[in-house]
Amino acid sequence: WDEPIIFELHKIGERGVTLPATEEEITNNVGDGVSAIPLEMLRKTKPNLPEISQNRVLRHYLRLSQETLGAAFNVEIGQGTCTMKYSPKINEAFASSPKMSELHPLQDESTVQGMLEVMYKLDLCMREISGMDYFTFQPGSGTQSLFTMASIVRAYHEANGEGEQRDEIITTIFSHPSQAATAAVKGYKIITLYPDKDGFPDIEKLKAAVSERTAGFVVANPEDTGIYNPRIKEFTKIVHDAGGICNYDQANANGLLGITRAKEAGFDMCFFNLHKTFSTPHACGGPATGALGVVDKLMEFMPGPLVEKQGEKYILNDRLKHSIGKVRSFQGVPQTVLRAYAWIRALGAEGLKDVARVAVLNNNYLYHKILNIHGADAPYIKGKRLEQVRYSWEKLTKDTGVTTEDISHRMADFAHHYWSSHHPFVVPEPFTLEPTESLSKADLDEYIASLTHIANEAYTNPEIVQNAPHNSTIHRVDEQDYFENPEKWCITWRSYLKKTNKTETINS
Amino acid sequence: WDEPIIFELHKIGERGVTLPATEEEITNNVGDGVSAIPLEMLRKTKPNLPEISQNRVLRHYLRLSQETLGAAFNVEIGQGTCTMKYSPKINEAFASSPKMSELHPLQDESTVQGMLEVMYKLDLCMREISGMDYFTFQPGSGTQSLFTMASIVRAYHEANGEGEQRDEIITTIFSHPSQAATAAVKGYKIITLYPDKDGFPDIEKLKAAVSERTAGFVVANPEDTGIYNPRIKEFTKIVHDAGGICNYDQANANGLLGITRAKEAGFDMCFFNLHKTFSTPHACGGPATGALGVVDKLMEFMPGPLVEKQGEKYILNDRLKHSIGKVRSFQGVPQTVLRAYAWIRALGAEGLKDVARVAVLNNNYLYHKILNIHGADAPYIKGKRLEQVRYSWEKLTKDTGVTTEDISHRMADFAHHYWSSHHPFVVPEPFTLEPTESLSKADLDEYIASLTHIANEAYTNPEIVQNAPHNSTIHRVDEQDYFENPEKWCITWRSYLKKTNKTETINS
Amino acid sequence: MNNQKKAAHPYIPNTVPEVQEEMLREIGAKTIDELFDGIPEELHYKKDMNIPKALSEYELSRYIEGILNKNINTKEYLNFLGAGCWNHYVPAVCDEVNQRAEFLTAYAGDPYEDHGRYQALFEYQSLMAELVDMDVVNVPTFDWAQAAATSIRMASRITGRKEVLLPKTISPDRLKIIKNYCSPQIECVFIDYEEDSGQINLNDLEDKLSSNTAAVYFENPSYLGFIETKGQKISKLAKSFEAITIVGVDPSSLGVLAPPSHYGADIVCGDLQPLGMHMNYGGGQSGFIATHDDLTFIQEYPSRLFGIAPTVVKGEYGFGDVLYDRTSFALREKGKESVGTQTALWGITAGVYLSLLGPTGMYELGKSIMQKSQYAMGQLGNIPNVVASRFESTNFKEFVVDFSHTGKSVKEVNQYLLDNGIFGGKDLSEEFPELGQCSLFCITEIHSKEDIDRLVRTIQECIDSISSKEERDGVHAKN
Amino acid sequence: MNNQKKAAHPYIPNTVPEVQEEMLREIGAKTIDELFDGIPEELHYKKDMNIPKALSEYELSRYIEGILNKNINTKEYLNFLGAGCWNHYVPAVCDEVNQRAEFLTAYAGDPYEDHGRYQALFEYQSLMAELVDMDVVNVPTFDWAQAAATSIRMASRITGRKEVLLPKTISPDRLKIIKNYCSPQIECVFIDYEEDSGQINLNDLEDKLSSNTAAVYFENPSYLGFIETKGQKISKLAKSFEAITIVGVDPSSLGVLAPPSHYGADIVCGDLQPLGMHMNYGGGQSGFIATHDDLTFIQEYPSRLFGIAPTVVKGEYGFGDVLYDRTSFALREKGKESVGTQTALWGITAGVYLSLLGPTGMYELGKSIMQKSQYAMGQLGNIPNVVASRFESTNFKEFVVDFSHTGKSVKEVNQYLLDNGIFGGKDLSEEFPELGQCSLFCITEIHSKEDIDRLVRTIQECIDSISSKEERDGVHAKN
Repeated sequence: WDEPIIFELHKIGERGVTLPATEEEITNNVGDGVSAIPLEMLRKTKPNLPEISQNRVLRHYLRLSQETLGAAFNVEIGQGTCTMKYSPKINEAFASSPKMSELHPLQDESTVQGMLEVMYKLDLCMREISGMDYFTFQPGSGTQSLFTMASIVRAYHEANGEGEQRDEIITTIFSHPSQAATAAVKGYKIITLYPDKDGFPDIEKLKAAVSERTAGFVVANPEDTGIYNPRIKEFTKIVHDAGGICNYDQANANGLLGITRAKEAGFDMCFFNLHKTFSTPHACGGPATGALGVVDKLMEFMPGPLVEKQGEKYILNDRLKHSIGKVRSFQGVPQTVLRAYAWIRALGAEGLKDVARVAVLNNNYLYHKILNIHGADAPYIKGKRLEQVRYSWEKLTKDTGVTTEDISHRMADFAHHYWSSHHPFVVPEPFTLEPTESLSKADLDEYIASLTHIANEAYTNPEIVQNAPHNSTIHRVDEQDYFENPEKWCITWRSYLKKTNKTETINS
Repeated sequence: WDEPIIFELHKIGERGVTLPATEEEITNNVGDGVSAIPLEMLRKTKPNLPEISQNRVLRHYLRLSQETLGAAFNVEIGQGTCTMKYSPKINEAFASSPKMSELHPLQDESTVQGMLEVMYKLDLCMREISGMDYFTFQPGSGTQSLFTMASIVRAYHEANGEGEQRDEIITTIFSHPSQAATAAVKGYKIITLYPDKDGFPDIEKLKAAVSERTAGFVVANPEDTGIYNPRIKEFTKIVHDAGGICNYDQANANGLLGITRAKEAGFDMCFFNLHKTFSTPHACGGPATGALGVVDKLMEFMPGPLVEKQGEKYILNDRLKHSIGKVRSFQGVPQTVLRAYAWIRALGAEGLKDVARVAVLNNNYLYHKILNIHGADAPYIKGKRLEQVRYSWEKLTKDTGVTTEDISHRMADFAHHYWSSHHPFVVPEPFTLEPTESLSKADLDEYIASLTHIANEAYTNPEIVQNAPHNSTIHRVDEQDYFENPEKWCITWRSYLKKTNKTETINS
Repeated sequence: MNNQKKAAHPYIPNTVPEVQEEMLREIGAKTIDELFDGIPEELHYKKDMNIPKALSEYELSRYIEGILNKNINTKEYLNFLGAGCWNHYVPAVCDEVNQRAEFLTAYAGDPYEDHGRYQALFEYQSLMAELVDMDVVNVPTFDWAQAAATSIRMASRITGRKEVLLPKTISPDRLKIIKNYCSPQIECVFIDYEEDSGQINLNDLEDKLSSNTAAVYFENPSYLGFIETKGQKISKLAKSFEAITIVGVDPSSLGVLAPPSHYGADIVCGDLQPLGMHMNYGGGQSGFIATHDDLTFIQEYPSRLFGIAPTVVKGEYGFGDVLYDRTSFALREKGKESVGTQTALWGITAGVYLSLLGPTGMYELGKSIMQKSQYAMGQLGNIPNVVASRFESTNFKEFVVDFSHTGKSVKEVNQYLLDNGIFGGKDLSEEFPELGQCSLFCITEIHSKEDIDRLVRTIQECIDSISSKEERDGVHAKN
Repeated sequence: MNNQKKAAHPYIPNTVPEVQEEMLREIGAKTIDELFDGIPEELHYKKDMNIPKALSEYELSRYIEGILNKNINTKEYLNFLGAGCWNHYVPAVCDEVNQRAEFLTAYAGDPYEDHGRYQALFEYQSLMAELVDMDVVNVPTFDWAQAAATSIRMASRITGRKEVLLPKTISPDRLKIIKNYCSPQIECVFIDYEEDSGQINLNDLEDKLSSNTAAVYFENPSYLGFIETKGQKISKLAKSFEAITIVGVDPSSLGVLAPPSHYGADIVCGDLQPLGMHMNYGGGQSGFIATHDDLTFIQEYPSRLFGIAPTVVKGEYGFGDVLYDRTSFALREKGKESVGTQTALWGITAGVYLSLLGPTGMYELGKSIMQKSQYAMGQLGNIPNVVASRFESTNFKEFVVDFSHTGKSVKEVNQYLLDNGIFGGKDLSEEFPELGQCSLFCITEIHSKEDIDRLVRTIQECIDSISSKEERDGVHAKN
């Protein structure tokens, strides 16, 4: 589609939907309502929104939807670290049920027993999966879970009178950037550990880093390399011995369900992204949920309210002694909690374990195949990969000049995702693939075939890769200048119109 | 997408959905159930269906959906006679409500009062729109409505003892082929009237055709040319005088709502396609509904049951004296009745009239513009067009060799529909455009621009048109041989595999 | 009136007055009314239609939902009605696909714009062909009844004969439609059934077969739920008179029951509704017809038949209409019967359903229905004076329960069930008076043991109750 | 255990044993267990998780629907709760768009695969920018609370100051989040409100403003529903201390109320939920932040900001991330705050909503809310001893009703309403004890006159009733 910007569809007088008329009796009673607004607060000019008929608005967004490569449409393994798996359609039916969508968050508890039951039961499942003692589903994503964990760490040390003293949080470079960022938001100094030559977090560096200033340690395991730190129990012990709290970012948990748990590895808190491991749809980037679990001793620090069972009734308990307060309005994103719970019930304990087993099988198959592609490699230790791998085109780039970003553009021609965000670029020319359990061998073979094809192109006809995309919705964007130069960037259409007019005026 | 045939996705052992397990107590009680089947009736080999995981089945059909140019996605005026209009989304919400979709048609009347109310109230609206006295929504389409009308005509004459004698039905060449075909199914001889030079049905020919053998007259007005027969009242009088019944095919009623009615034009029966004039979605070709209305004297011949109001309750009356029986199972397609009723209520009397007025305005605007395209023309009288026009590329074909079918293929490159079925080809190199009220002036201008562009191409670079499509999902099909030759046609994949293997065997 | 109107209607962009004026200018007309000058003045409707004024979307939504809430659906009450429309589970993927805006709003586009629709329907044909084990399946017709009628008309055209034999146990609703589609050319003659088993009486069949017989039509399972086991004998007998054998089937049985092609059917037809369509108060029905890849039969289809063909690009497939010129689209009254909008979307959906279930799923579906219905028959039969099933045959999904000896009419039993939140079986006492107080119950994979037990318990209660009708009305008045 | 398992799981294609074997062969491993050798043996979980066994889709559907049916929703009961989550009408097109499989399942793809998502979000930014009349809007954040907190943190970074002034009438729920996001770096200081009007006390504001003040934050309409009219004065005062003015708004008011940029706001934030999101038990919240096109502000956004740019083909647009390197994605703890998955789909939906309503629709929305809420206040105020509204200011959508003089607590009133199928207002008696027995009612465009009259009637009944609590419990025990 060559679909215009929505403002270009404006036609004065058209409208997309009508609103209920105010009854004449009301108008007779109170007048136009608007006159009551104090003059200084009355809007003088209508907002400059476009006027478009319903059919055309719908057509516009339907076309834009078709120009979006949802996970349901492709062999979705190119957004590694994102755990793009199948989001079962039946769960969407539940989420869009008016019995879910039309609930107000402040309704009397007696009228939301079903909703509370789902939250409570998902909590029970999560406890089994992680070994933690209590879960909250209030955080709206992994990032917000990390923020919540940092908040709890602070509240915990404050409650122990060590709030001031313990001002450092330790993390690793292959953990998600939000681990460092959210801890910094919570006022912590960040110590970042780099891996050893095999890609494992370096235990000696940890030993050197801990002290009486250590508030906590936050890490993913496996990290984005797909490598599991086998000495994790020693890590958590070292931190505990120094008086710190151990936080587990379980964003990469897809290979671990039923295999190994946070508790046994010595963590005090952990969280799962329901939109990753537990299949709820990613929704272009939220709404989502981070399911945050803690051990007993941290329960009173959790954001409230928590769902509890009292006899046959479910209640909201908002009387946590040292609660950090809240991180998200109301009870987070309950429709996602519902979906995740349904997903778990569709799989059962055995099915969850199959998720992990097949995710790891798929990843190792892919790993094996990718290493056979000319120019591709996976740094660090050979093997020992769980559910994903961070690869490198370092050799291919050296040989041909074709970069991982070029390959990303070219993959778009084959309708494959191939994500280019792997900051910081510790691994040169990186790409990260995570096949999950949702894809079949045939799917993986297709993706591998595309990558192999492009690698061959790079060696035989690099221009075709470097000038890609050829076959996508749009062609290559003039990126640098328009996105980094304040004179030229346009974050809204009104801004674009102003800046283009200015340019045109200057040019003419 | 280069999406395989679904059988090619087969992988032994995969499955798309699981069914509820039979409880152990039942199995203990009755065994495997299947052993009870008499041996001669037991299926010996499983059907050769593909085995595919849910994610892949969904991906397959989602991709096929994207390769289908639904009316919601384009400036949908190229399927003239089909009245492709906007199907409001809110009506889909009603149709998919479990309060609609989960009703069994034989439920006790007391439990379907809502459904019966909708059917009754739509009946009342239809009476206003047409002037008829009773409606049934049992027919599943226009074709089935025509069949029902022919059935009623026969039942009527039989009830009057003229069943044998009256064996002819008169129609016109610009009416829908089903008018003739369904009457023939009902055992009638068909007399087809051709138009006069201005495109009007010829009244002299009608006079010559009627006789004591005339059972009925069936006609669309306007016909597919978009021309309204102004002498229609004389036509119906002539038929009535000869003892025939007058049936009105209101497939082209979109320019008539609130403007003129079947009753005043002298018709005894008429029907509307709810999926055309009343906006219910076309669904790739059904399910749909023909709303069939009759005057009082034909009521007892209608298919049953009819919905009636008895005090505050709605009931199903299946005791019609001379009922033709039924034409479709149960009560037709009620979800379509619901959508149509909702559409009418969203418009009101005034809105319905606006539908007609704007449909005619849009069509005349288009007509005016198309006549300015080099090589295009609209045969018959100038002007006097209502909601659609049958045009001709006769001149363009003579000038350039480019046919209307070539243009159809080329229009696909511009993501426009341009329907090629206008049998019989009375108008040479025909194309029929019907813009309806749903499209804006900008939409029409876009379609016109594409047609103008292609007409220019035909004069300057005919090959580009003749080799189209260039930019569609697939390229030009080798049509003649594969669709007309019994040795080569393959109506199913199994048939394709057999015939290809045979060919390969012969060739090798 | 138009002067008062300020706002354009959301569904009609060009209700904007300025746009109308601009377009009229372009056309060279002064008013929209002028454009209607082709309609004679005397036919112009001068009154206002008595239709309430426009509702906004929210008002509409609240109004329609209010009406729909007057319905009680089969999720709220436990349902045991079948009789041609069956309560099966519809996988969520089926709904997702048929609600996609692309499929929902497409119609009759050509292969280059609507490639996906052609492929989906071709695939439906192909999947259904595997289920019935035949090589040709059409784009769906309206429903089973019309598919059967069309099959009979095809047989009549092929044989040049004007009589069809049908079993007496056929669905009365379906029969009405068949008769209407056959008249006046084809006569329907009925074959008796065996008193005990319900099966077709072969002697009677033989008596009625003649050189006038175009076709023998029967159903498997029958309307009354039993499996007709003599298919092979029936088709042989038919063949011996050079008549065509047509079998109507419930496709949900074909994972476990032999497809009619295995016992001699020339034409197979039936309803797709069990394969992924919600009941929709009867709006989910959709017919299919299947035959062998035999020109004699193919050329008699009135329906569209999509075929596959290579395109000019190697390895690429396209689709198109096979033998289009047989249709009434092409030939009007000279075409085969008639064709038009039927139920294409349900065909696509049935394809999705069959793809999801696969051979194993279809087997398990059939098996689970066999198990659960046998269990239900057994439990119901344990109630004193209740006979289940009335016929001594093996049943699939549906079966006849005889209440004649309970002292209660089916109507009373059903009212009691309704008062207790259950839709009981279809009352057969009017359609088949010779069976007495019989009711047709339907058990599918959706019924749990607990559902069946609840049914049995409630019927037991009903039969045990000696309360007079008045008393019952008193107690349950609020329902 | 795996030996018993015959069938693959529908969600996991490679549970097929033969495929697993083939893949293992390819890898060169004997068992899947081998692939887990990176996890030390002692950490392998040996027990079985106590999670019930897999349900088939139908069983799941019946089970989950059974649970959900225990909820009573706002279509079943009449709802007057607001307080941060509002009951507006959601046009059907909004649902259609955000349920499209493409948008639903997309995530973080690059501009060439996900062009449509980029465009839809850029358009959302642009439409929202018109509503607030500012030039920059971000990709949505979690909710209003977090948007407010982030705005405050931005102000703190810009000014280098560590104190923010907030009105005492702020939502306690929102405040908890703001406080948590601000601590430990930024201190929250509260400004008093005027007893009669609820408006910010300018004297107190002036007293508390200092060279430590990073920002003054206030809301319009306020949490308690009244319109804060002194925006211009507040922002001037703030400016005189070189503090930044942040205003939180309910966007549904902006068709009739002046946007904060018109009275001096530097940063505007708020919640998108009213613009097309179902309430979802609170899951429809979504935050936005807007500023002028000023580098000082733009470089402090933690959020993604999508910009438009030409492609190499003339006339074609593409999209990308503006100033990506400020984000924590790029810089980890050195980035601005943090960014991640937030609520992008709600942003797209809000764009659809604004496109559908347009300027006229937004005006009518505001007008209708003004009319209906004034009517409701008037009618409630007519009940003896009931005060509506508690504050002498103009209200938008929400207002405080004071039951202190009725002899009934808000809790009692709400219980009575609940027993009569009505969700009453939010009880303020714990959050704002100084107000006595007050309740926050919300009236939107969805409430008809009849709804409001029913509310008033029922409250009147409740107040008239002299029945003791015990008696009421007796009568309504079944509810």
